[in-house]
Amino acid sequence: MIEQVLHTLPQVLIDGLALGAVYAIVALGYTMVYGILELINFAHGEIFMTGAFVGTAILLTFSGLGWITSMPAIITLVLVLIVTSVLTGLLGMGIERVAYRPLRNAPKLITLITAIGISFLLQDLVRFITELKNGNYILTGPNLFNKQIGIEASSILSVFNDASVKSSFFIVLGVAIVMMITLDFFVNRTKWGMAMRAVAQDRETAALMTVNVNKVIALTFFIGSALGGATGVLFAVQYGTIDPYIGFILGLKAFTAAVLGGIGNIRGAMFGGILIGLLEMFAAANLPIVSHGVLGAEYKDVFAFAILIIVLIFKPEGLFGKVTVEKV
Amino acid sequence: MKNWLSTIQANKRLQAIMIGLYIVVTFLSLYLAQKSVIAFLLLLASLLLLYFTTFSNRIKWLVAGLVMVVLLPFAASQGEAYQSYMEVATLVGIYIAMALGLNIVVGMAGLLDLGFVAFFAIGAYTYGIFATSQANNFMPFGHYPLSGGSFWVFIFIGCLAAALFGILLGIPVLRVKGDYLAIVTLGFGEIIRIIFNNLDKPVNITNGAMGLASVQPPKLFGLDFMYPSQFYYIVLVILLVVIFAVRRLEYSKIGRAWKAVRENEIAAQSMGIHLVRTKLMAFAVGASFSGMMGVVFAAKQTFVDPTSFTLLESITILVMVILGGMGSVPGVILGAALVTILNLQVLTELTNWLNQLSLNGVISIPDALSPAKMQRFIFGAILILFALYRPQGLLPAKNPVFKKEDLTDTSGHPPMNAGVQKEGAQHVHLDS
Amino acid sequence: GCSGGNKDQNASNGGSGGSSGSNVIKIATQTPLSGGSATLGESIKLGAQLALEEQQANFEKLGFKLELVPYDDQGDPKKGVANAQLIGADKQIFGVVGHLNSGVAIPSSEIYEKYSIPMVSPANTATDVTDRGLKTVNRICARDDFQGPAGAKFAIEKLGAKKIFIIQDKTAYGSGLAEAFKKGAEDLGAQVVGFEGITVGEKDFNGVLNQVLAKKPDLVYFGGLYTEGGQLIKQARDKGITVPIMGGDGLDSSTLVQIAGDAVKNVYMTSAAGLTTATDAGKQFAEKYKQKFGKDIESYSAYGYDSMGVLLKGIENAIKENGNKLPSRQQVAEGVRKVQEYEGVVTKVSFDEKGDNKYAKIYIYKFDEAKYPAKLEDEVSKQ
Amino acid sequence: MSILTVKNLTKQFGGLVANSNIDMDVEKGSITAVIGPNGAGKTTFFNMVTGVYQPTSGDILLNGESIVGLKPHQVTRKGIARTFQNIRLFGAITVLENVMVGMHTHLHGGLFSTIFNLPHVRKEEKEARKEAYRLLEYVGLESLFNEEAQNLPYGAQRKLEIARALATQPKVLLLDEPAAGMNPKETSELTKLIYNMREELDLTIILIEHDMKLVMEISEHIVVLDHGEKIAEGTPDEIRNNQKVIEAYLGKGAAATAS
Amino acid sequence: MSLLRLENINTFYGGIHALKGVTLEVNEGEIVTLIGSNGAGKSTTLKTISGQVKPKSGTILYNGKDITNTPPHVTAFDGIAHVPEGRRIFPRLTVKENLEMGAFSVKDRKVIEERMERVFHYFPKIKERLHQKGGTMSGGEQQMLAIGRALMMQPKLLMLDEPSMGLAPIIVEQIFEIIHELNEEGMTILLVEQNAFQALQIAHRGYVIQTGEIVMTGPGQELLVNEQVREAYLA
Ligand SMILES: Nc1ncnc2c1ncn2[C@@H]1O[C@H](COP(=O)(O)OP(=O)(O)OP(=O)(O)O)[C@@H](O)[C@H]1O
Ligand SMILES: Nc1ncnc2c1ncn2[C@@H]1O[C@H](COP(=O)(O)OP(=O)(O)OP(=O)(O)O)[C@@H](O)[C@H]1O
Ligand SMILES: CC(C)C[C@H](N)C(=O)O
Ligand SMILES: [Mg+2]
Ligand SMILES: [Mg+2]
Repeated sequence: MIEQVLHTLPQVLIDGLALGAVYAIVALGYTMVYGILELINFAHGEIFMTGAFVGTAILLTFSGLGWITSMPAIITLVLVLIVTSVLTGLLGMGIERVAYRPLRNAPKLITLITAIGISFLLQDLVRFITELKNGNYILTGPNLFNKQIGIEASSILSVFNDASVKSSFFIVLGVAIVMMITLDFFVNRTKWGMAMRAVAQDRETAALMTVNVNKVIALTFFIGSALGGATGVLFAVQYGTIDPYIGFILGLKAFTAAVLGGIGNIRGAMFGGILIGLLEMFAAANLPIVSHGVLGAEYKDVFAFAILIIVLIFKPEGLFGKVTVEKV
Repeated sequence: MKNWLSTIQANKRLQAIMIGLYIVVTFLSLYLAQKSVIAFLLLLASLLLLYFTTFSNRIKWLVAGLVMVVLLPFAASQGEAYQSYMEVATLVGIYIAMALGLNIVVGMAGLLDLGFVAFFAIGAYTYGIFATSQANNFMPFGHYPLSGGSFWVFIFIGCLAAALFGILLGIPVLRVKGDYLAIVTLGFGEIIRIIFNNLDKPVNITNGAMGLASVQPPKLFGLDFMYPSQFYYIVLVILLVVIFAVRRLEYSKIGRAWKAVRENEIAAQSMGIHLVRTKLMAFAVGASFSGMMGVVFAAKQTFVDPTSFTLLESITILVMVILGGMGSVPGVILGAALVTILNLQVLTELTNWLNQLSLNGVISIPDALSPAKMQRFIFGAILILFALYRPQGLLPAKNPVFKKEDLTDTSGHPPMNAGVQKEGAQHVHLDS
Repeated sequence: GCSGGNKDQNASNGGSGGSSGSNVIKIATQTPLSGGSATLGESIKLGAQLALEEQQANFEKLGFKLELVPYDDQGDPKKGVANAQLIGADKQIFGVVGHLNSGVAIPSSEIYEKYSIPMVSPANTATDVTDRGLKTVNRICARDDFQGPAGAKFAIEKLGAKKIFIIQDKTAYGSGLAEAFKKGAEDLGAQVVGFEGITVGEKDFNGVLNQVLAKKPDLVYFGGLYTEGGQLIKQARDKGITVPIMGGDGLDSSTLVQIAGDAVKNVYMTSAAGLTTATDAGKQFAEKYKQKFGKDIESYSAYGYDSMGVLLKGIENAIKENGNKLPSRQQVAEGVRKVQEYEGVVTKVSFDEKGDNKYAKIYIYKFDEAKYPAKLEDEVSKQ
Repeated sequence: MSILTVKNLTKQFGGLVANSNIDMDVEKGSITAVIGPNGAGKTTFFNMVTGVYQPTSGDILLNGESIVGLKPHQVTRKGIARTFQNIRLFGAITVLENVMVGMHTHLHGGLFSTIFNLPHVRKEEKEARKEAYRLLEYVGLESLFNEEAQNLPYGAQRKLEIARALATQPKVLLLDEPAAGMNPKETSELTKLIYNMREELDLTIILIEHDMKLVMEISEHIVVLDHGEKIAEGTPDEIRNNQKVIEAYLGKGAAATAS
Repeated sequence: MSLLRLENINTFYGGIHALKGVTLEVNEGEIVTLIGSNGAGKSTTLKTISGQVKPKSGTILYNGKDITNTPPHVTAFDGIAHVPEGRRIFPRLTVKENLEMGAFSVKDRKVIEERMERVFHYFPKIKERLHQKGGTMSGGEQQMLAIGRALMMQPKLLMLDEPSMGLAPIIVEQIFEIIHELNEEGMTILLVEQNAFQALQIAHRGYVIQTGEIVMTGPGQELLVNEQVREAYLA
């Protein structure tokens, strides 16, 4: 049994990391917005989805113009990432302006409603535009990093089977790590990052410190949404096919990841995302083996959620969350 | 305008005439114009108007009862759209009960629950499994399906089963707070759904994704309940019980404890409130309403499968609560009714109408924008508009207002709840 | 005739007796027009719409006006049932073409039965659809307990599969088909080395595929729809799983090829839908469809068309039997069930006592290149 | 006879020792003041007595029975009530309801008897409302009984906290800076109220306060904490003239006002 | 010359008329105190000045400039520091970060360091706690931090809302000393206090506010001996 699990382990780890990296960056977006507004921005999954569509659309345009073959793929990607994240960043700011800002002093949960409303709007809008242009809302982009790279895991340990990776895996992972480090630095080490945290804790008082609260919140949304959009592009590159409904489940998982890591905590989100990705992949690949066929791969989400619940029961503030004993 | 309103408020007879007139007119229009959704909705809206009048609670209940039990079904029964109206009305009732349950958890006790539909599923499967031959797969004794007569017992069993699960869920998760709780309950909801979707192996309990078909209809005195018009009355009765229960709890020791926990946990504890027990009770009571309605739902659909219990469903119920006004019983009722009617009737009718126009060539709509596909879009837009214009909810929660006389020892013995008056009675918001 | 239509509607709104004198016959379609499987749902609707429009003149002669009322069941049973109540309530509706998903068709048809509205299904393959013995429920496509074993037979006898790994999407359709296939395969002596589920809406199936990798089967079977199927095929090929992959009618869509691209090679698929373009009538239909809607046909477009055709045929018969007057729904339902030897563009239709089509066939396709439709390999008729 | 006895009580937050080996005896029916510089550990002390924080070590005895390890609601049931330095009212419910929440442990309506609105529940509720109103009258908030607590002016909120604490029918009442945010006039009214409560309601009162006028006027016994340690203890006169206390806490000016 | 002037300010909270035509003036270099009982509108006055709430009518002139509807971050930038009631420390920022927030508009690190040293000079206790989270400080410590944070802005006008609330007598003494000292160094101060006695003692002028209206004004020492004031606030 253990042996069987070990056979596929290298491949499972790689696949889990790839999925986990995507979760992780989407989780970052959730965490940032949550950190500052204490709002579960349900629309974040849809921003991710929009990013995927915008990125794919640009890629398709490029390939229509024949640029894809004439430019190094990595440059194309960087270009697309930049353009898309700026666009989705602006989209996020727009959403904040229209749907969240007017409700800033309203009861906390009401913004949840507009967030859900925005999700629906975005889903249908993207569907509509894609369908109009494409005749079908399922979109498949051009292949960028499709090279399979073999990893001879068996040479490390003989029980391992060899694994293979798509070259896009390294891109996704690399970009994820770069984003996390940058963001972590930004929030914890820069003045604007400090302003963000201050706004998150006490908006009124932050304003008394000459902080333009609206600007800080808009900035947060811009960064969070830009990350989400960029991840969308990475997702499209990694998985090839997208549809307007990818944001929902993925957003959910990513949010779960953010919570697992300790919501509001950047490293936590990153770690939580990767962990959920790994757990899920591990469960899907091994549950039947470990449970002697009683539990199938379809229980993978049960497994992931159960772990989440168990973690939160013993560490209610999440893995990286700080215990905040309320000063009474 | 203000003047005009206050005249109406001051004059009960005028109110009586107005509401009476309104009911008669809408009743007649539904009676005559059978297919008019508008007439149906307008007649329903009389309840809302009634809510804003200054009559005593007893009169309000009587009139509401008259409308719901007699007038509405009767007027609708005259025509072809009868069953479809009753279907909508029945689902509205089911959702109201669930929303009221969730309102206890979220609105009163302040525990954000994103997996609430799980309890509905538990109710539905409790009946579904035993009211089909499914139970034969794992029950060593008994002969299944149970007859439709058992439905009535199952309403209670569903209620208890859901309450039990509410407690089972609550015990571990209540250490977790705020939005963490939201995600834990969400996880719980998903776990329940996935398990129901997969419990066809190793022992076939739920029949997995195939669902349970041909659930026995309820039976009473040899009469099978098959039509929405019949379920309507079942739902009405349960709903009545639920509303009364919620109302009573709201202004009781228990309701106050819920609200205290919501407002400030540490202070609540310092008042002698057992935190865990209070929260568990909120979970259990809220869940039990859903459980009951789950049983009804299974019987009405005659089919139970896991797709009816998705996360989206939980979110929709939450939307009803927040939109209506968290913690506000009338608000939540209105919210649930609105969202359900909007989803099931108004949007469908609207898209049908637009479709007809485009099929007849009156307007031309590109296929991608075909109205039938835009329901989500419209729903989303409506949600945003509601939230922006009524951020406190449609009918925000109100605190009980007492009269000073009732609090000092000189007064006699006022009847039940006579002292509890809604503030709204004094300030009519017809502009809403 | 648009203004006429509106007037009719007004008339029926105004007086309670409006419908009795009416000569409007409405046919509803109920398919998912939004959500994950809307492509197929819409193709049925469009096919049905085409058939209805073609018959309008014919019915005009009989003195009746045909109208289409498309409903969106969103692939959600609750929505389907609520819509079914609306359909039942509209006395001018005399039939339903739908659904796409068996899980929606089953509860919704309980309601149609109550109102005696005949339903003709173009695509529901689950056995329970007709096995409940409802008088109003008919289908022109084949059943899963035919499709599954037929696929198994092909896989084992023609492709020589001995070790089979089955993946399914955990929906009513996917599970049902996969179970049927499994049973068929085991009866024929093949070994099922895995039977796993995936989640609809997700895009990463590497976890399950790692299991496949470990089990080294010589065929992978997938019970589910093209969205997940396409992704699964692509990822399987990326992982170096080169064995044949087989699926059911849920894969039968142009989108599958779009998603999987070149990976679709060596994929087999059973379908309850015949190759529309195999016949001249079919080709003509495809052209008309493309011309009218600007889209290529999908697998079930023609089935939508034929379902509507059968339904209208039944209505026509009922009208004639009723002395050219508007028949009752019962009469229509009986009329539909009685339809025999109807020649559609893709299939001939004769209903048996359960409402299954005697002529329903299973077609087996193979993708040799990234092109839709695939190459027809085989046709299996009922014993 | 002492009603509350504290032995060797210590509380650490990480490296910070907020209370260190505190011993204290509180006479039944007395008014005891706990004073000390900001951050001395006074509130922390209250938090341990009421079960909000668990002590790192040491014991707390109520009538000779240890209450360490009890949850806050259990401590309340034993007869200790408190107010909070940072006001913690139930903001969105009415003043009257706030007080009624305080009666929680003395009401007996269960789930079913409430839903079926049984006569005893009805009667009890009515009585509770009247009792709550009486308590509001007692602290002088009767005119505000229908207001939402969060809309009350600060001083009124402090009084409401007292009324709510009284509603639990405590034997020992802990007041954490009850006069903070009140002007001298209001403070002297409060002083009277505290005094009366002790006299009329058979209470033992322990209070934390920085207003020396109030403290010196009202308390029979004063305990001074500094850096978590008890640095002095005694009658107002003794404390007023204690050099350590003057240095650490009173300062020259306050020592003057206090006298 | 008047640094700040409120003219006929009316402020509402929903239906509650909190300020009813308040007119007051603070001259450059003065300490002006605003006293009044609970709920009189003292805090509201400060909030209206800093822009946290918008008055319905009336004008606020600061340094000759109309700042009536200026948002708080701009008035702060213009040199008005508002130490809010209840301290409002950023609980999850460290003490140091809290101080840095005060100097948010300052770009030069050196200036920030200098100002921080000055804060340490006034409140040596803060220096010991630089890396503790603001939220875990005791009430008095937080109050010092709040004032220190405002000093980091090096404001022209410092508005303090009940700075002595909840502080040990010795600290209260210190705080009043510091206020005095700051004023000596040229800072203009608007002080809201319940502790009317001490406030009036150090103030050049005082205003008495009652249910939203200014009912009396005059030099601090004069109000201190005024019969009505004594009766209402100093009893
Ligand atoms: N939850 C906590 N976590 C960490 N440190 C804490 C916590 N609660 C209190 N402290 C620390 O313990 C010390 C004592 O705090 P406490 O609140 O008891 O002081 P206090 O005497 O009530 O002061 P004040 O008069 O200012 O209210 C302070 O230094 C404070 O920072
Ligand atoms: N956010 C608010 N919403 C509604 N009413 C408010 C609000 N803030 C203050 N008020 C009301 O406005 C009036 C003035 O309040 P304000 O806080 O200015 O008083 P204050 O003089 O500062 O009193 P205190 O000494 O208690 O701090 C009071 O009646 C108060 O109840
Ligand atoms: C289009 C098909 C995948 C539908 C499937 N045959 C069903 O019955 O649900
Ligand atoms: Mg304290
Ligand atoms: Mg104030």
